[in-house]
Amino acid sequence: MFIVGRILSSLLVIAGSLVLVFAILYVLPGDPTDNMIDPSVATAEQIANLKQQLGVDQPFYIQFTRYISDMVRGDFGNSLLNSEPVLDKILEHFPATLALTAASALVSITIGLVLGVLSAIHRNGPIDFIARLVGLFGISMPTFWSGILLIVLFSLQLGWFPAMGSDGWKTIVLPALTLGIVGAGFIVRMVRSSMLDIIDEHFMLTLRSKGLSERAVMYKHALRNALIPAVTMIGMLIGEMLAGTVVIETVFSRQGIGRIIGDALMAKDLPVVQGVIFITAVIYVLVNLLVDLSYSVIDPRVRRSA
Amino acid sequence: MEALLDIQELSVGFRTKNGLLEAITNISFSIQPGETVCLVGESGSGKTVTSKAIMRLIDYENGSITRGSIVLRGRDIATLPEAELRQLRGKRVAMVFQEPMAAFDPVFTIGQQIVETIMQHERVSRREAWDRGIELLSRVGIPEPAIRMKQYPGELSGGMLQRAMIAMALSCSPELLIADEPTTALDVTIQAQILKLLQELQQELGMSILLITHDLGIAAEMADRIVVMYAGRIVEQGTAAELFARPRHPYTRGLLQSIPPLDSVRGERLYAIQGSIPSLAALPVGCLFHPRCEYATERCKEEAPPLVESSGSGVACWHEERVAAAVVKASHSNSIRVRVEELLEGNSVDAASRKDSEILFEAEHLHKYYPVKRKSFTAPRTFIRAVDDVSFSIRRNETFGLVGESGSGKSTLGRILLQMEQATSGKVLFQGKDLTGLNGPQLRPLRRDMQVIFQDPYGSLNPRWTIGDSIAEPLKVHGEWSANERRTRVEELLQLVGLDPSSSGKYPHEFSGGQRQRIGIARAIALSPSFILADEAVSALDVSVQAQIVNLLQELQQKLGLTYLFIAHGLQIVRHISDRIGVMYLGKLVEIAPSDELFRQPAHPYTKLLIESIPQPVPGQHSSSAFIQGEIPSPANPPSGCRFHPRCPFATERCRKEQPELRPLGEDRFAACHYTLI
Amino acid sequence: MREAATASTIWYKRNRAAAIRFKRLSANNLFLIAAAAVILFIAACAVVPSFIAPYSPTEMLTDSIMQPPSAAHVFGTDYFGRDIFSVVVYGSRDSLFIGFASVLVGGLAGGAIGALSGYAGGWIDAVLMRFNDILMTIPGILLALAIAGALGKSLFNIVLAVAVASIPGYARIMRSQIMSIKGRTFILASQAAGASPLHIFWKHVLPNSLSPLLVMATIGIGTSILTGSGLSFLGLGVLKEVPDWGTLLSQGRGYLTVAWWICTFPGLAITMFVLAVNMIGDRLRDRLDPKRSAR
Amino acid sequence: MNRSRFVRRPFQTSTALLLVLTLLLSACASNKGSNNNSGQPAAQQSDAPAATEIKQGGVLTYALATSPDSLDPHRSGLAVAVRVIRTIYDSLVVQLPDNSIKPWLATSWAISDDGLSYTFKLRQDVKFQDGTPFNAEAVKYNFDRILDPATKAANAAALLAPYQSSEVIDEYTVKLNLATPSRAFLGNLSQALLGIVSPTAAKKDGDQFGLNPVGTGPFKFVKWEQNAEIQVAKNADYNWAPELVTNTGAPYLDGIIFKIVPEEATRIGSVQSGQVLAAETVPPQNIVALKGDSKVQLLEANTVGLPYTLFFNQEHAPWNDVKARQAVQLAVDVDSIVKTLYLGTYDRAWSPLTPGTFGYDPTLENGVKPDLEKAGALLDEIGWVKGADGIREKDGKKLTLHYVDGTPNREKRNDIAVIIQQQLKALGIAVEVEITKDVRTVVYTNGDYDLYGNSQVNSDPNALYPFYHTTDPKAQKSLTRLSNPEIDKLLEQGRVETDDTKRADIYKQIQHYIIDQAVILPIYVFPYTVAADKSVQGLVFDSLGYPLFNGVSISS
Repeated sequence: MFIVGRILSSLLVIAGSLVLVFAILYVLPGDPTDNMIDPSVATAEQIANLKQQLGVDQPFYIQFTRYISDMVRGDFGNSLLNSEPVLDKILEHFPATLALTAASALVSITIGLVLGVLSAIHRNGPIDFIARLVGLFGISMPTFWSGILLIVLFSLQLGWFPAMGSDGWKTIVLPALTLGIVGAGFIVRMVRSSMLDIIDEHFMLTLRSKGLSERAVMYKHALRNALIPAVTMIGMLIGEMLAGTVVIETVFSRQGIGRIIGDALMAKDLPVVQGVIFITAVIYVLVNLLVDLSYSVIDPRVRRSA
Repeated sequence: MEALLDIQELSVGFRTKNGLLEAITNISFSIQPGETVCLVGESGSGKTVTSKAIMRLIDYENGSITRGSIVLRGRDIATLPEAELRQLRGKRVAMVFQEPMAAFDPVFTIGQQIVETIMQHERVSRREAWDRGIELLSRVGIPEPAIRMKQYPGELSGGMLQRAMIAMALSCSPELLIADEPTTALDVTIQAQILKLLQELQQELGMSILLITHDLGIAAEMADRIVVMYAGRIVEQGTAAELFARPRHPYTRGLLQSIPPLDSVRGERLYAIQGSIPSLAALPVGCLFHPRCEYATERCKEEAPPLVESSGSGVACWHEERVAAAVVKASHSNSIRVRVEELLEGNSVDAASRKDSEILFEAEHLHKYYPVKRKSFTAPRTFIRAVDDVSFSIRRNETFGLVGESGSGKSTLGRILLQMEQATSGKVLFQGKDLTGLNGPQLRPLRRDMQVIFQDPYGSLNPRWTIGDSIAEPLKVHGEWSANERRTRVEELLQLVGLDPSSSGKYPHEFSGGQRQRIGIARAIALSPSFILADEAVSALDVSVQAQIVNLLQELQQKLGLTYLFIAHGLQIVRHISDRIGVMYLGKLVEIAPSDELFRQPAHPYTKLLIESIPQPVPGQHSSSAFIQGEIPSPANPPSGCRFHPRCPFATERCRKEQPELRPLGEDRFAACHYTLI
Repeated sequence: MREAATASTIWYKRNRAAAIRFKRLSANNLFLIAAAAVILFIAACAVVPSFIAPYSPTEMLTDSIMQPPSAAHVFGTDYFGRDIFSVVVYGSRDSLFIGFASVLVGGLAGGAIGALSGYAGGWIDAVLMRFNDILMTIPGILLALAIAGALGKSLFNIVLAVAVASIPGYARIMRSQIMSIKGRTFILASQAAGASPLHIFWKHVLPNSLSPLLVMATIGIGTSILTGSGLSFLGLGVLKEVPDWGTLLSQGRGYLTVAWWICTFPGLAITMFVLAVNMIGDRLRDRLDPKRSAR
Repeated sequence: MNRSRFVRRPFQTSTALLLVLTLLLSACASNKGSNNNSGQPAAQQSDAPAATEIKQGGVLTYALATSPDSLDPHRSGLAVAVRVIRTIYDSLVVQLPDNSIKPWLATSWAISDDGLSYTFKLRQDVKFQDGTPFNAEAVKYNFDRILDPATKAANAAALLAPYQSSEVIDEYTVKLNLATPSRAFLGNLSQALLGIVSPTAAKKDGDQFGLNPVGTGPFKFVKWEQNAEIQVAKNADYNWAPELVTNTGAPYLDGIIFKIVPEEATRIGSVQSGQVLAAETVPPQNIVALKGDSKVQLLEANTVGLPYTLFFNQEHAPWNDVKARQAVQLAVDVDSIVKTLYLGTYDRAWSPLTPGTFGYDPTLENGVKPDLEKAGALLDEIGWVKGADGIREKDGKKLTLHYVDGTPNREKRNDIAVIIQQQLKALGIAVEVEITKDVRTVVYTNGDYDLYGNSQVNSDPNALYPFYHTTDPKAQKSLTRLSNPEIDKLLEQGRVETDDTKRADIYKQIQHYIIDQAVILPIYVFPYTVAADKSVQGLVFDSLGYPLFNGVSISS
């Protein structure tokens, strides 16, 4: 019941996001031929011909119904720029983005948890302060800048990691670090505050009254409880990271859907934009579904009510 | 005999923003092996701090022992290093806390948490520890212990959790069990069960118990000796019998008198200690109790009296003799039943005179069903039957009391009457007018006539509004008053509820709990309504303050001709204030009766057992009589037939099958039972 | 004798507590004061840049392009020969405008949607939240990219883009706060007093629901500036005589290896400002959260 | 005449002779009055390493600045794609740096007297990389394909005009028919966008051909990971390179990996740190810095066609007044712009044509000198006088100039706007800069600009025609809105004039007129720049500035 309802409403949301993006791109000025043909060379007639050939001169509802009816049949259409099937394009780029997102999430969670817990345990002490400051730095720097700084330092100067590309684990280190630091900043904040909430709970007193060591009290009990709100955060973070790839994949010259959607948006290559939005919406919905389901694993309270 | 625990001249301070705050000062008392000592006092008296200090749990709350010693069998806990403290905690001294729901880690099973405790202190295998956990749960009366071990805290009821908590505390056979208000969060029926369990366990295991409570009834039932605390100091201590018979400190005396005895005369003022407990940051000079003390003299204002001790009993008062000389007003020496009967003679007339008066509120076949989220499309739609076919009426100028355990639907019923919630079906007639069909705008003018006082005096006031604005809000929304008139009216109202009229510009957080409840009352009476719903209006308050508010409510009823629906789970208070009482169980009204008759001769077994669960402030009267077994079932899936049958000692086959209707039992009495007790 | 000893111990402990308190004040609060100072200084830059900047931001000293920081040019000069310090000072105006205006627009719109959704409930809530979900599935920067990309590079479009992308976040937080306030007893009390839903909303629900939105908006100022600079990076920055920090950083980044100061100082300006805003926001959160303010 | 300039090329003893020659030639060029930035004229020399033993094999990693859109020459619209396309496809003819047209896939050709039909004799030994034989049928297929709307051809279609149809005369002879005569046609045919694709592959892959390109070029397509890299491998059968390169056989390299690295600092830094062997589009600041790097060489080739030019919109007053335009011409210090923004690494443009283009008139060089005073006088003369705020006014109207530029900030063009804004402020003109993505609407459709900048890589001076010829009232207006019967006539003559000397003279007249009348402000000549590791040898550029990899080798 719960799952079925969620899936239905998710489908609604995904369909809605497709309509919305399509509508936005349709309403906004410009069309794909802007980048395809040089107006100082081509005549107006040639441009009009090209538009007609691409079908971008059709009214909204025709374009959209055509798109949706194709999609329902599993055809996501072809890129207007080079006719590449959108599905192929996404499948080609997706693994790299997935790897980057996963690696960044790993970086975020690791750094975030360690700093967040340290910070909560040493509440108001110097360690707390440093951990929070590090976390804040993570969310205060423009990612493209920190990315370039990392490239200059670790790739161009020290030569530890490659500055570009998307094959091999070495290429993922720097971009994952850049993106991960941002997420870490949010997680530090979240974990710290939920840890502090937990530390004030009554049961902490029970645990101590049982003679448990502080280590057991903090890491076994408090952290486990504090993880629950942090997991929601991770769901949201995956969305943020997918968005972050638009910038990061460009900075690090990586393949990925962030890159293609950035290009496609600028070029108004609608089928590609729609395809990527569809995929990201599906991922976003899936991740949040997973987050909800994972609650029942870590939080017995949810298991019952669900 | 050597004391198990000997506390000498103990002082505890807390580091706060405003410097070190001394929470308890110079207290000394001891606990003998096998003895039960009760620490009694209102909130803020320092009794919980004392209990935490014994286990040095204050270390985690910025607290520290600034002076004195806590000697447990020859070792001073006050100076013990952390590592040794941990060996002691849970092993030799164990603790049970007030709110069982919050005292367990919600993400581990009961079993995991018990096993964790055992394995912390003893070299046993996990398997052995688990088996011992099952034994323990079974010992504390938890059915199906092996299954409970695997359940999470949230899956158990409060009563069960408190049993499990006790099991966990006993897992390493401690010499001293500290129980901090172990039953305060529980229903009175469950409270009786838990207290009984503690008594049995103590006899069986021979441990000492330090029981912390604000309820003198519990202290009387449990304690060998009682220590009374006030504002971080011990004001009196002595054996239970001695203390109840001859309280020597005015505070002890006041506390005892604040409890409405079951034989009090309705409409009579309760004894109330004036004022409220001072904040630690602003303690008065001299005897700390003097601002509230009727015996206070100049000396009390200047000089703090020492605790004069002899053979384990003592008192800190300059006027000990004068206090002791005055006899406690109501004697608690006799059993309830007898006393009630004696007193009833005078009161029945009064009840009869009100009987025929006009009916103000009438409920006809009220139902309130909340839908439960279905697990699948095919599953049948289920409902929580919060109120299930309830009919009754409230007469003008009377106080109708509504009692029942939590989950009985009494608050829901109250809200439906006032149309703050929509009934699923049924009618509510107010002064003959059906309210159920009215929409919001139609209802609003009618609200002038019916107001509410809420349980939570903190939550019922908008924290961003001055109390003057809050009180004036009903005046404002009903128009008709100019700003000036409103101001005058607010001052008038403040005066009426016993607050300084000039305090209307202050914010809620500047007031104590009792004062806030007075503000709530002022707001409720602002429009001179004819009816007031008092929903657990005094439940959250300390005993002494509770008495003040009850007095105020009664006073206002007389002055303003109010009708009350008084909802509470504290039976004594309800009895004291109500003309008639309705008893609810699982969404059903099981009995309605004039309050004295109800107490004298309950017709429904549930009512009877409910009354018997109340601990009486009469020491030595360990109630061994039958009390209600088990717990209130879920209203989503109530038992068949009579809903009370699974817990009823008199239940028969018929009760299991046939649902009893509420039927008249003589004059002005109704009960829903196949085998009424009268 | 013993009395005296104890008294002195207490005195000592009191003093030690005070010392600890003071230390905490100096560590934690010093940075808070620093954060406030940074914000104030940057705000001053935006309001009266001419009092702070030593040069005109448009003055191109073509003889001394790409000079490293020196006494004459504390942040050095850029590829036009402009004094970077002066450009950064003047650039604060547009950066702050992006930050504040987009928070204002996004916060108001999101807050209104969330408030309506949370207070009205029922199908209005269902519809609005579904819409919000839809917005949330589209990553904010993509929305911003689509809008800014199509409408062209103007400050207003950047603000619009960033604001629209931030709406779902505000709506969500506002809705949950409204719903929690809606369940509080004093709302019931007001209803019981006969107040109309509108009165209750304006007088009780809204004022008590604003603080999380306020905290989020404070932090949002920083986030908006970052999103804005991300748009600059993606080629949607606004080109003006005096560019905002994001554009400065984005345009200067190509010079990192040959003239590090050109992008470093605008980058630092962004980071310091966002950091300061976040610190203030965190403190505000602690202050406004009743649970935390006790700490 | 094309000038390819080689900065800090590795010197080898065996190339010393060539070096001397190079120096001599460039000295000659300077003597001819061209500016001192002009490089060596002969691309051929760059294949010099052939003299010694040439290292075979190796893979060249070459960092591109942006991602190609398609590798179908007939569909692509991006210059970056052409860099890859040129390695896969050959053209019928080749244009040498001296602007002469030489054989490539065509061995010879004849032009009918009316200039309306071109008959090509084709090489008979050429095979496409998929084995398809190259023949007249293939040529016909190619050009008809461009005209076919289903192809969605863009720039290629524009280049092919005025082509009408083809006739296959025999297996290796094909006749192309034009609608009107065009002197530019052969030059256009030499462009990569009119490269010959394999008919078999193009028919088979249809729309997707751009992802699976097949041509006759020296390298064959291997794979394309979008936004990451494109790999091409040596076409071992290749044996038909044009005269432009010395290695007419198969390339020395085993293959090329084009990496797509948009971030400037990374792209250049990765050459310096050895992560790639070469990287294109070196920003001026890095050019300066790289000159001090002993491991890296810098290669540059000026492109031909129209330099980056700012066009006045003569429909808008007061810019229809020559004096107003001249005032701006005198107030804008182009030298300062080029010096500041490009640090002297780009050449200043003086003419509507770039120096390598046929008919370029070097006498225009140094003809305009900034003179603010004179500029002011000119404006005063036509009634625009300075107001209180320093901005000129006439009849209560402020003198504003609406300067439109496109995005992204290619070659710092947006920064030029910023500087001109400052420079014209001194003259009392308020410049409103508008940077828009939608140039087509703002500039081409709405004509909402006073000044707009653009450049064009083109192999023939006929490129001037659409900019300066009076436009057909029904067609889209030219950028300048110039309408001068004399110029119209000259442009028409230039299109068809068969005599090169006369033709060059025609274009010189046009150039003079344009500059004298301040129709435009030429700003800079865009050089294609490559930073390469010193082990990379033999990289040359064609007349349009595209790299040719036939002779590239990697020394150890």
